[in-house]
Amino acid sequence: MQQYLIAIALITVGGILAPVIRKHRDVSNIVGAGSAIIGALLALLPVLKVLFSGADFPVLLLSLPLGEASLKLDAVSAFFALPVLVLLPVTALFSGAVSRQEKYGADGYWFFFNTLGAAMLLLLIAANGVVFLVAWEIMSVAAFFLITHRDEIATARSAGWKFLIASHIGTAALMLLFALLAASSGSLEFSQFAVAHFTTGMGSLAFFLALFGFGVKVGLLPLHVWMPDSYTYADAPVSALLSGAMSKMGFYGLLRVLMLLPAPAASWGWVLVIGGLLTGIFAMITALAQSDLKKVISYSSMENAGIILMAIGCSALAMSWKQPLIAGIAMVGALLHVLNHSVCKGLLFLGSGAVSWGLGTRKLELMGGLAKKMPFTAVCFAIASAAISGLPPFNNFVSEFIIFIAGLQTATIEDPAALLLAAIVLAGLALIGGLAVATFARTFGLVFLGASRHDKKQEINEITPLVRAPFIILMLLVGVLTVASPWLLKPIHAVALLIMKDHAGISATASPVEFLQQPIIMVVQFSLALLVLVIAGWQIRQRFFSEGDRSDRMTWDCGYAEPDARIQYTSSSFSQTIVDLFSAIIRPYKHGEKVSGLFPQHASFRTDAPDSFLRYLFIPLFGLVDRGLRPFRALQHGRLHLYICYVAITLLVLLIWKVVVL
Amino acid sequence: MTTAYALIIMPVITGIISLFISSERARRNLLVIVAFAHLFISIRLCSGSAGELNGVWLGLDQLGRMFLMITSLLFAGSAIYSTVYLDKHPHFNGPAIAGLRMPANSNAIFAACMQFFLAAMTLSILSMHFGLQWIGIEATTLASTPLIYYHRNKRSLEAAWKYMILCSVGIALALMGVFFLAMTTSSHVQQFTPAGLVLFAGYLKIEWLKVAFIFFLVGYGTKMGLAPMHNWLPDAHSESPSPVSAVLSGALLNCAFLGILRIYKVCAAVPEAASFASEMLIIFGLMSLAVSGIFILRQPDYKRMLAYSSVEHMGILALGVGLGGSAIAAAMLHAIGHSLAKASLFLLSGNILAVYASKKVEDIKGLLKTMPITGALWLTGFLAITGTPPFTTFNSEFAILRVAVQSRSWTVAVLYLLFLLLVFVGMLTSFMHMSLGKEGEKEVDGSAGESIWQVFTPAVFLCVALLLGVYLPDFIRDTINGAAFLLGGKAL
Amino acid sequence: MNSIAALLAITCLFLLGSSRLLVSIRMVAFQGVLLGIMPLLAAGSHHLGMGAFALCLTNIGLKSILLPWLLRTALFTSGTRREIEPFIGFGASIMSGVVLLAISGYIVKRLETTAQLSSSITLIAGFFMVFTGLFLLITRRKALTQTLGFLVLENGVFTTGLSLGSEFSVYVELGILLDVFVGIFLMGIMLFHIDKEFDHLDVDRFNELSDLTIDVSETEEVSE
Amino acid sequence: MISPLSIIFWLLMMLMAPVLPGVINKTKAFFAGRQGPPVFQLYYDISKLLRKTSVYSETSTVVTRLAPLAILFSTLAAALLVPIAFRSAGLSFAGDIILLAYLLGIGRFFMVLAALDRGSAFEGMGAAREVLYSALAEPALFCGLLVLINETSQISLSGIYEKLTTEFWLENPATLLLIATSWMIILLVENARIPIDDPNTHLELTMIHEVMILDYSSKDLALIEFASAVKLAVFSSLLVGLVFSCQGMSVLVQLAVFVAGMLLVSIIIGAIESSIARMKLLHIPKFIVGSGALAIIALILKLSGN
Repeated sequence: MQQYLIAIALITVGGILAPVIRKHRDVSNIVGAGSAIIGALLALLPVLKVLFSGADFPVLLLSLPLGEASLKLDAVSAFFALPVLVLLPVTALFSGAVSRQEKYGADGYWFFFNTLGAAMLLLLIAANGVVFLVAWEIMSVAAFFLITHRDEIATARSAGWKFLIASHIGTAALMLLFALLAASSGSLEFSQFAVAHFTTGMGSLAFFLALFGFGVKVGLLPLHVWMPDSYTYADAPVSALLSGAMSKMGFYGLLRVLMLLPAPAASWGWVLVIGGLLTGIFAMITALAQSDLKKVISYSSMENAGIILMAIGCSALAMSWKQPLIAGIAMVGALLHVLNHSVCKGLLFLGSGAVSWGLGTRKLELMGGLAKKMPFTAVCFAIASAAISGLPPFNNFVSEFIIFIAGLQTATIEDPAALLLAAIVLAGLALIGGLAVATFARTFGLVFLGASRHDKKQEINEITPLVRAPFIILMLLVGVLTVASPWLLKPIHAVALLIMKDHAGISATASPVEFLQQPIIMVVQFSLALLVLVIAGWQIRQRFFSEGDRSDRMTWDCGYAEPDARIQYTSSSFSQTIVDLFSAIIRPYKHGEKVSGLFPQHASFRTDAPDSFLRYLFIPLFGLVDRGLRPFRALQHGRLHLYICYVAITLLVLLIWKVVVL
Repeated sequence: MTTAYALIIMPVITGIISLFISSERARRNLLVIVAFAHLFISIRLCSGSAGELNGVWLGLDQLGRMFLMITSLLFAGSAIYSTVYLDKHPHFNGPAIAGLRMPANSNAIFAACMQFFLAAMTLSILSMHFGLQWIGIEATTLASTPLIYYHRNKRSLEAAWKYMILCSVGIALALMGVFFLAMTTSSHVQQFTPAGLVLFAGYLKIEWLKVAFIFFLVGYGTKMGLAPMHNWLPDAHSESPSPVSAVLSGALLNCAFLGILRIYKVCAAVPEAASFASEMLIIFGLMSLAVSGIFILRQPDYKRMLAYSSVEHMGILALGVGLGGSAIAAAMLHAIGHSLAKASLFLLSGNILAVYASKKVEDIKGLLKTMPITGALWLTGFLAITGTPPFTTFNSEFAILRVAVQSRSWTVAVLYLLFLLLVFVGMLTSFMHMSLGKEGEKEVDGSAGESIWQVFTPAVFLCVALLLGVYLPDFIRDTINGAAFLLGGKAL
Repeated sequence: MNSIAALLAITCLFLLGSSRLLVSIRMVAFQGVLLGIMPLLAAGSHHLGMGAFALCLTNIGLKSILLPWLLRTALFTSGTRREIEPFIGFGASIMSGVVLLAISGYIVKRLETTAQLSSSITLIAGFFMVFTGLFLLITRRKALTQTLGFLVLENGVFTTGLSLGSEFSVYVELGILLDVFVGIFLMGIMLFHIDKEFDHLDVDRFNELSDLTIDVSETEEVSE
Repeated sequence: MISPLSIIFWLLMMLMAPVLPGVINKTKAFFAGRQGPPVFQLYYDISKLLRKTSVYSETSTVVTRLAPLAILFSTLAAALLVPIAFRSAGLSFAGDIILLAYLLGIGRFFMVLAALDRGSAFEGMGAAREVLYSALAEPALFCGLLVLINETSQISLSGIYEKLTTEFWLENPATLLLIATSWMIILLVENARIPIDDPNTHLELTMIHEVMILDYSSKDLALIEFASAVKLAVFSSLLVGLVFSCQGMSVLVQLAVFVAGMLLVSIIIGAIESSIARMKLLHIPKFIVGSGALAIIALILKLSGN
């Protein structure tokens, strides 16, 4: 525990020190990044110890203005510390490595970066409502400043604006939540919440407040509107950290509150499952319509949030039906997916950073053929794309597979509701997964494959070896998470048990670990073997059976003699079929002229799909509030007579109301 | 007891002296010296080393102790700042006006009135007698009106006139309240002080007490800036010189609030009146929050925005006291946090004004680049004033919410959060526009607003606000809790 | 006592109806005299001390000599029109005055049930003066009339205090008087400044400071 | 764990897979009153292609070269998970159907990437359609599966097929019919058959599968053609296992029934292709979603039957 606190302190101090010595750019970068990396490594030890030994670290008491507050590192905290401790050093390394080209290290970047990391670490060990809220808000504010770090760009400011307001709305709900919990238990300590008595209505109210508050951070459907913009307009390492670590804090909060509340009601589970399903589907179809590389990846974060929410909901429902096996499987799947997603998403965002710096744009329409110029990035991005689409053998497949199994197992229950749940989980996951394949095949294909659509003269450089380090670390982690997944089940199941307490009852048959271990070993071995086979086969094919092959011909374009880059299928046209299918939901803008006449001269097509909920829900809503308030502003008209009149009227009203009428 | 009198009389005397000092430098130094002497004596008085103060006229209970410290501290900070401010605004030393009109040197008036103002505020805090307190509060109006008119232009004159008339009317109504309060006592009460009346709580006539409370609330509420009597506030705060705005907002409003708290204390001793008074305070608190939310959103003038934010925070104070229980202690804590943050912001707005010579939000861009220190502090102040953790305002706002939820006042809790959110959106938009982004097209020399004394006070105040958010020293905690006990509340 | 109260009420009606500023100033001065005498009568003969006399003299000196003089000076130097320009006509003002008087009477009747009042007519007069003061403040256009209105309001508060028999120490009373005096004095000074800056004393044209101009242009929330 | 017999069956099915397209073509020829190519035509094609040398576009990268192998191997691996001839599959574990679907997904992923790799005007179009239709088809497949899981309480493919009894289908013929139809549609979708796609044309703008492999030649094309045949066999065997049930009979009977079933499926496909025209692209999503709806109706029937 001490070590963990020292790590937090170290990260904070490094963050404060770095801007102070910003005159010496390199030293400042080393201090900023170094403290984050060393701090994270330092914190990793106690975290792993808690995770694998299962023992909680002793409670530490703080004296705060609102009373005593305790800090505690239990297995749940430790588990959610992993994404932070992975992404914080990796993104720090990345920022530090590219700081020569970019303006990192200047203007308090490291301060907010390290503060964000420290706040997340503090949040995880908070065992008190106030400490939790404090850490939560510091985290949000630090994230806000990181998003607006390039504040000369208007879109970045606008994204930060949306983020902070959304986050503040969420925090308001959380404040209400903790006030509610405190009202029921008479204390702000988590340990007191857990033993307090809640009426059913109170419990549900608390749960829905938590879902709202944390839903903002994870990107639950209508509350996600800040997410794509913020991730897009922030710098790549910041996006990676936000998506990979910060949004996971939302799940942590949600699960933590579930731990504190009585056994979940079925309605909670249904809301989570349906909410997750809609989130996932909406995110993917919108992602397909995006023309900005980072927007696509951002929406994919939302999609994965949907999957995780579905899994949590499935677990909650199983708990309310007293099905310990399914509850355990779904929860293990959700937790594992949290970890897997954060690693993959880190890789994707860093990759997008490398691409957009190499090319100077994030527009998919201007990319293509980068695989030849940036082979390393291409490999990283390919692996990350395959992984995030949930293709075997990569880690995300393992966790999605577990969630699928939870769905399949649910289908064996003889209960219409269970079957409905199974149908939602299976069909939903399959649809989301299918769309994810579509999205990432499109993204990778358009960015790295084909002929380049950008200016030919532009020089594009592969990232430098130092910058490759974070990529290699993350790729190794993808590998580790894949290969080691059968052995990760046990500690993760311990975490899941801690979250579920005995709400689901005790498993009569096998434990989820035993149940899952064999299939997962099979899956991993089998698909790894397949991978090896494919690569071996390809090598053999290249070595021994490629005699006479030639690769200097043009692409076959059905006889057209001079195909060039402009003839390629574009990102807009690729997604057109799907966008058309769902145009009722995503409502794309279509630009361009139709082909007409016998000898058509010029035609173009481009679609654009800003977020529907932003356009059709929040902007009108804010406008409505704004217009609604406008008439009231006439009250401050500047005429003193009437001001005195207000005073007189107030006095009279009060006198009449309270004294005369009484 | 003599210390207390000294505390009130000293600024008066030095104020009169400074009217006759010709040296600009000496006058300014005197102001700072007096401010710090006042601070020093206040600390001695509050720490109890000058003996207990519990007279018929003057007294210092825990409430007074808290407000005295805030006032004195804020004044000292503003005094330091104002020495530089007077330098930076030479063009405001308008032409001499002869005859009955104000004396030639507006800076002399400024220094003198600042000190009178301090004396009046001290009087209103220290006075236990309701009549004496009224005198003190009215005196604050009188002393601060010339300060608001410091800039000698149409706008400041208009603001000063409105302030004068509206506050005087309000305070005249409060005097009615004082008379009515006197009526509540059937037999002759020994002391016309809160403590004296509380002793006879059982004999007080509730009807009259309620009438008196209404008059106090409307009267002092006008001065405190509770909606819908707040209309003078944005004008006066935005037109007065920044150090004055800081004191007006951070200290004066508290003094007026203290006026309401004194009678609230009497009401709290009578159960029926207590619930009535609480209800009133909650209603006015929510109204103030609503009004501030409406006007902060899209507010084009940043000093007015800060002024409306004062209305908001006064609403929170009223709400907190109205909710009772530990929310009263939270409201006290909030008063401290608000004063520190708001004073800092007003002082910083002076820096910005000195450089940009505009109060329009849209004219100011990229503060972080043109004025790095001011810009950073400006954003920090924004976080502090909107109740973002770990600033102390967060603790108090959350504690108030907690009590609202605990007492099952769902409507209050939800409206409270909603209005806070509205304010947050409005302020965020303006602060972002001002601080972030590219510099504007206009060439500005940021160094004019960045000298050490211009950023010293805000920096110190904001640091204190930050520290208090994480650690509340025992003497402050005791004072706050003591004040809450006086008003029938619970410890934080 | 009651007759003085009645006189006070009549001066108020006069104020409501008068169209000349000078007459109004004289009326207020007259009120000051009446108010000065009143505490002497109210206290009765048994505790008439030096303090009460001092108070009486100060009251008369300030309210009926010094302040009216100040206001008159202001009026003459400003050179504005001597007529009062009300939002509500004089006839209507008097009618409103009668209504306000009735309301005061009603309120006092309600209050009487809960407390023994030394003189209910004085209280009615006090309330009426407060209401009149507010009415003048609200309906009269000129800064000068607002000052007068404020003075009437103050006088009303005083009368109310007297009628309720609330006795403070002489020091407090003196302090209150001093505050009122300085207040009016400051207002007087500001009248000069207003006249100088604006060339008029019309408070209704005092509305540069307002939030009516909050523009409705697009802000960042809409920008995409 | 892996029984030798199932491996033998798996090998057999792989070897026999290219017959199925031949049968389909023969059937179509029969309906058209033509002689048609021989049943073993695909074997000839593959052997001919294997002897040729490849030509690659200059824009292509390693993806183009890697894809055929990835497609083939993932399809072969998927076939290992399918129960063949009513015996337990080569590999069987809880949730193997998921792996099966995702192995096919790998193949699709590579196919799509390869299509985008050449920067062609047409291949991207096919890729866009392919990803959409398969994304819609997968949920439909799982909906049908749900009924089976609910009936058998098993979550491995082999386990489900072992427990499916003739009695159950006799009691619930409607359910069988619905699921079979639904899966038949999915088969058509996944294997790019009429009415979704036309495997015989190469130059129309309306194609999906064939357009994606426009640039492949020689050995690569051979691998892809073979993989397609295997994929067809995989789906057909799923369908056969669903409809026929020969539990507890001798291996030879099972094998005979299975082969007959496979041929029957091919003939049905041929018959469908001969009798209806290719659908308009706009209608295809509805068609696929409709197949999911059939499965859901089956689900509801199952529930009300309980």
